[in-house]
Amino acid sequence: MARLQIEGLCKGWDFPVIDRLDLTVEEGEFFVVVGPSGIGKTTLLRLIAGLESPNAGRIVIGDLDITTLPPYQRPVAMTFESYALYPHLSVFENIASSLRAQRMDAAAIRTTVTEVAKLLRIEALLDRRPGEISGGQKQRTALGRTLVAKPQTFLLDEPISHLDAKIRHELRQQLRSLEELRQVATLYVTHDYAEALSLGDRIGVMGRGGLIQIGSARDVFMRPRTLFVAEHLGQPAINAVAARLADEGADMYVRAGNSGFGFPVVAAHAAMLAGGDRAQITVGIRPQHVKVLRNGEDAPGHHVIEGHVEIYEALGANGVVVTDAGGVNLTALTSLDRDFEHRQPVRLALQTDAVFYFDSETGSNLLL
Amino acid sequence: MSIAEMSNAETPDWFVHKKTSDNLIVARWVPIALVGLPVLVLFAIVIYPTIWMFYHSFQDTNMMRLFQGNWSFVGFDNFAAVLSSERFGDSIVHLAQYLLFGCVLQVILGTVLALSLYELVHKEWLRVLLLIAMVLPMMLPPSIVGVLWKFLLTPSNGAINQALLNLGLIREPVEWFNAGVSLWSIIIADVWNWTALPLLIIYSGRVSLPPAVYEAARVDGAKGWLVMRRITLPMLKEVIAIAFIVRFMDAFKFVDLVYVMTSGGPAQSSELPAYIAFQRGIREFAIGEAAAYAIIIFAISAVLITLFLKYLKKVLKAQGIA
Amino acid sequence: MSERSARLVRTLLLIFLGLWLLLTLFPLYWQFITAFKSAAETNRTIPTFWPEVWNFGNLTAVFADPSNFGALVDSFIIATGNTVASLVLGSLAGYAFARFPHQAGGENLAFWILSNRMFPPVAILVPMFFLFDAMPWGTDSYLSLIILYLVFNMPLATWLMMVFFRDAPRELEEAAYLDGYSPLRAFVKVTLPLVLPGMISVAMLCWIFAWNEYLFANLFVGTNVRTFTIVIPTFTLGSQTLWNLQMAFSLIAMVPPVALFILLRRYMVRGLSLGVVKG
Amino acid sequence: MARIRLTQVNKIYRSREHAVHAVKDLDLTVEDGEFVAILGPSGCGKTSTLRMIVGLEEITSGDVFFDDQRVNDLDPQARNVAMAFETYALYPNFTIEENLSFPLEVRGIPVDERRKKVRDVAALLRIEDILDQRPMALSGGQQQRVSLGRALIRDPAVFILDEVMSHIDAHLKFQMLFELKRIHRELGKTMIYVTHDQVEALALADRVAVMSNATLQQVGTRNQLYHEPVNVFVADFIGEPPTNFFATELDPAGDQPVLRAKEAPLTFAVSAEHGRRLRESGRRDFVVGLRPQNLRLDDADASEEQAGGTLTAEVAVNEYVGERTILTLTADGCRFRAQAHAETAVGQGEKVYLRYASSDVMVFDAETEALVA
Repeated sequence: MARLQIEGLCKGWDFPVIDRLDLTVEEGEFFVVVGPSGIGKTTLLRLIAGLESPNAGRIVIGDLDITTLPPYQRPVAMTFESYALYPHLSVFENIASSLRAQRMDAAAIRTTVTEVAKLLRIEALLDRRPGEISGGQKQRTALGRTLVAKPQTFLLDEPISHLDAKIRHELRQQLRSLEELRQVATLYVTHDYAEALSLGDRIGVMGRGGLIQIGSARDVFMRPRTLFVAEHLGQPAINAVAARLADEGADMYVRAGNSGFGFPVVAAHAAMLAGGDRAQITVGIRPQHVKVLRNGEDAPGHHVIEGHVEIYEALGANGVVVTDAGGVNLTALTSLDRDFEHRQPVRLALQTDAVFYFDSETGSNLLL
Repeated sequence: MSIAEMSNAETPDWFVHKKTSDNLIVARWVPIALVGLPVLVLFAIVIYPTIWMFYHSFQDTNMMRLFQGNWSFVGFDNFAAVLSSERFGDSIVHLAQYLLFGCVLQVILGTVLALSLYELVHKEWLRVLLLIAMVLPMMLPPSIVGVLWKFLLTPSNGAINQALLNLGLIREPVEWFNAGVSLWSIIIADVWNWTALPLLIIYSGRVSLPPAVYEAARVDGAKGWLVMRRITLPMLKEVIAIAFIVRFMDAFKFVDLVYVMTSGGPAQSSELPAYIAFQRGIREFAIGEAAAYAIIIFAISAVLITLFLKYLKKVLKAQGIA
Repeated sequence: MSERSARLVRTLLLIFLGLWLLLTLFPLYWQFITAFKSAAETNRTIPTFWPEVWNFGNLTAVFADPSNFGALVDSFIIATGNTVASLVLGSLAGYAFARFPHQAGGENLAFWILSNRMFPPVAILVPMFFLFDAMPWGTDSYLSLIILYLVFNMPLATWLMMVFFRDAPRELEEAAYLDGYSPLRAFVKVTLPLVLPGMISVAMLCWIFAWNEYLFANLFVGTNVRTFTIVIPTFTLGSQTLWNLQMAFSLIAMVPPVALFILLRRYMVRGLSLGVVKG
Repeated sequence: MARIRLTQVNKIYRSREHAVHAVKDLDLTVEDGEFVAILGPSGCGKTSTLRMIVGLEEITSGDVFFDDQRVNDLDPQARNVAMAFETYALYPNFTIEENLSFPLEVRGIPVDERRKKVRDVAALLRIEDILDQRPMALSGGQQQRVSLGRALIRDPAVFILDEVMSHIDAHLKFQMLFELKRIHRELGKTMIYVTHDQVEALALADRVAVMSNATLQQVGTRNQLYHEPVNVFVADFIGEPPTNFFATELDPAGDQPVLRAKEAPLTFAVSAEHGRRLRESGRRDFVVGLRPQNLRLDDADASEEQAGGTLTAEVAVNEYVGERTILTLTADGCRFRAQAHAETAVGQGEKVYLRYASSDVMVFDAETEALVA
């Protein structure tokens, strides 16, 4: 059993970075921690690796309490965001590093390294030095060095975030299919939500002090516990509109400021939002739930409002339109083949049943 | 969320009581083992001289008494004798002169030369050749440097006087080893001998400054003296300080050239404190007094270096480096 | 500054560089030609700037006493032995101070080590003479000088190595720890190769200091062991200094450090870039 | 203001052992006020090109013109360019404020005005609260923004930006792309932006120059590059998720030519016009490129009927990334991707039908890799 257990972990310098964090990563589980940079994701990995010592708390792998063990006695392997390849050693020696530490015999090392190199498609580079290979190749070398170690816990720190989109897709594929990772607990850290959603068996969203929400990809994306979670997942970021709820006749309406922006709350939501303080809420609308209608197109089940285009930009697989809808900036996602003029009037269809409602003060999701 | 907001939030208990400690990622004994051996070795070497020196600085030890074993405690007499003597006072003035015109000048010269070499000589091979040529004096033993310069400066038939005469710069030979001049002669020889070291250190520092910063400066439109004053020199601040410390430490115990060139003369006019200690201890066997000298010199140098290191650290902290 | 005055400054600096070069080289030139003059020519009232006769025999004459060659060997043994010891001890301590400043005794211990370089020679000379006299190896031995020179070389090595280790990226060591290397093995595998240029330049400096040392050697050794620095003053004829032989011998003694420097200059220049903000 | 023209520019780095041809016969014109991105993988020569434009690199042969002035021998200051460096190249001993104001200081601009401009730029790049820190204390992303700020604070003829977003978090990057675009629109200055990230290039630039192997492959607008890539390299490099490629053979039988995949029972229909061109080329082996966006899961939403075809495949991976789902599919020896909407629920092993419009099928010559149709 090589499950990773973290209990009440605390670490801080000038201010608390990790505050009483509990987490269990099961054997064979691929757990992704996602959060903005500087929030303490790397610190978490370094604590588990033993490169920092915690102020309080326990770290257990399997039955072994490793809290006070030095890093070289812990059954963990880690990739560094900056790769940390040994510049004076060849790619082969870099990958073989941990095997040499175990004093494995030369023939076995050659077999193992060659195997891993083939898997990662870097077998042609084994004689080169890290200074002579590209970023993607460095990344794979670092991954290879980690994989051959046969640890009980893998710690991967932003292993593919700084690479080209194409290589990123390829490495994502590889990470998903690596058998080695499927047999142990893996903790993977990234700031890229797409990577997290795509790779994680479970995902932990990290905010100040610790994990704010843990769940499956659909859980954290579709049922964010707080506005922070909703804002961090998704690109372009969710439209967060300061608003109030108003009863207008039989229906409940969302109204923002003195502007004309507003839409009816769907019945299911209205039931949950009834009562409570409704003067200050934040409405979250994901850009993909705002549809820019073509001429003459209508959208049944959507609430249609008028607006005009502020900015249009192509962003990877999608187009992004920033619109002004009655004094509120709404970002919408479109397909790439469309084009818009500055200040062009448009009709926007809101998928009102996919809207989130957050408490403006605490940020918590009012629908949960 | 900003840090300011965080501090408003409730500060958890563990954080208030947390210990401020290094991040120890190796077993606790490792640093001690690493530092243990060198410290033990050095300690073993210097513990005896240190105690011996302190002990005898309070005794009236001289050679005869040392062998007879009948020295006696005299309190602070040795220190009093040293501090009140005119000889010591003069030697401190000499030391100041030497530090200013020897040590400081060496670092300034080294800086000017190293940077001129780097900035003005563009052919790589020529630069290396000139560097090697300018570093050569450092490869000579100070004792030989003393002998060589004494020979060069011999008033009657020395090469320097002859060269100056030939060039018409002087009409009659300069008496290089007269009172008032002899210390300058020592300083000239020392500058010749040791400017190479700061030069080498600062040149190395300049070579490893990031070229991208200079490209940025070019694009920003800065050049020449402005780049030197605003970018190069500030970036080399620490390197220059290190070069200075290296020279400064050796300056206090500087004896060789005085010993070889002038023996402190004529009439003690080129004596430095360390040389007097040497002279009193080794030549005249006034060991108690020599020990007192040594302690005073050591104390002055230690205080000055400490202050300097403190200042350096502050500068580095301000730059976010240390 | 205008373009013209900038050019003027450049020209002046170049002239200064040239003058300095001349100043540097003149004594060396004098050393060189004196080494090939006859004894009589060195004592002329009007010195000659070019030897009348090139006495290449001077170079062999200095070895008339075969033990003079032994002095070079002795110097070499002492300088090398001391350099190795200084470097090993200095690296250990420098590494500890760079990586574990608090656990390794902190700034005060580091400063104590450094301060040993500032000991006035007399404070070491006298007591150590009596101490070593009572030791099995005595004063007149390789070991006595190798140990004594540690007093000024080890602090230098410790301090400079500390600066180098501080510059070496910590992350690589951490990676080595996670690969399963103990601290010592991680140090040898990762950190040492990274600071090699720095180490070579420190070694070079230590070696030059030890090779050229005179005061200690003069008092401690002379019979069993002789360093070249104490041999040079022995080239006299009665009360007359044999300048030519002294210069010839010092010229020969300059060859090893100069050769080392030329060989290792790349490392020296790369290594001595102490604590510069690197790009 | 400047129009920048490169004619037959070459860069060869010579060392004792070998010569590296970093830029080959490059012709490129950047119009006055235009925003052009130079896009390519690392080592393709884009940074060398940039450095020759700035004047940090000797031009081995060829000419660079700013408007009608040949600037080969002018230094960067005389060319009046502002540049942000990939490695930031901040002055380590300056505070951030001093870093930002240094280019102004060099130009002798009075302190008050400097301070005001620094504040404006800092606000724009959201670095107001680190103005009195030094570069070493900052994260990579912060340093990068300072470096960008140091370029933006000036009033040059052209802005040159080298990989200025590579270390900025995805989140902030998105906002900064918008800001940069807005800045360009407001200033109306010529901008040249080098990046390896196609998302940045396509989002920002009026036109994108794609480079590979020291050679310019194609210059064009986003739509040109997307719909009419001149060769396999451009088709592969532009697009996210990456374009699917299939090795195919032309089946000339019948009046409507069909391309058959070699490793799977997949066929690709092309329009009559394209079919004619394929026949005329006289070749048999072609590479078919089909973007994941253009493969639609056939869930009976056949509202807008277009000429095209269907691929049958099995789902290997269903990759949920929030706004969309990326399906990795297999059909015998072929492995390819399709993009679907977020709620796509098909699981591993399920058989699916993917429809495509024949106008979206890109066909390349298998040998020359050039676009045929």
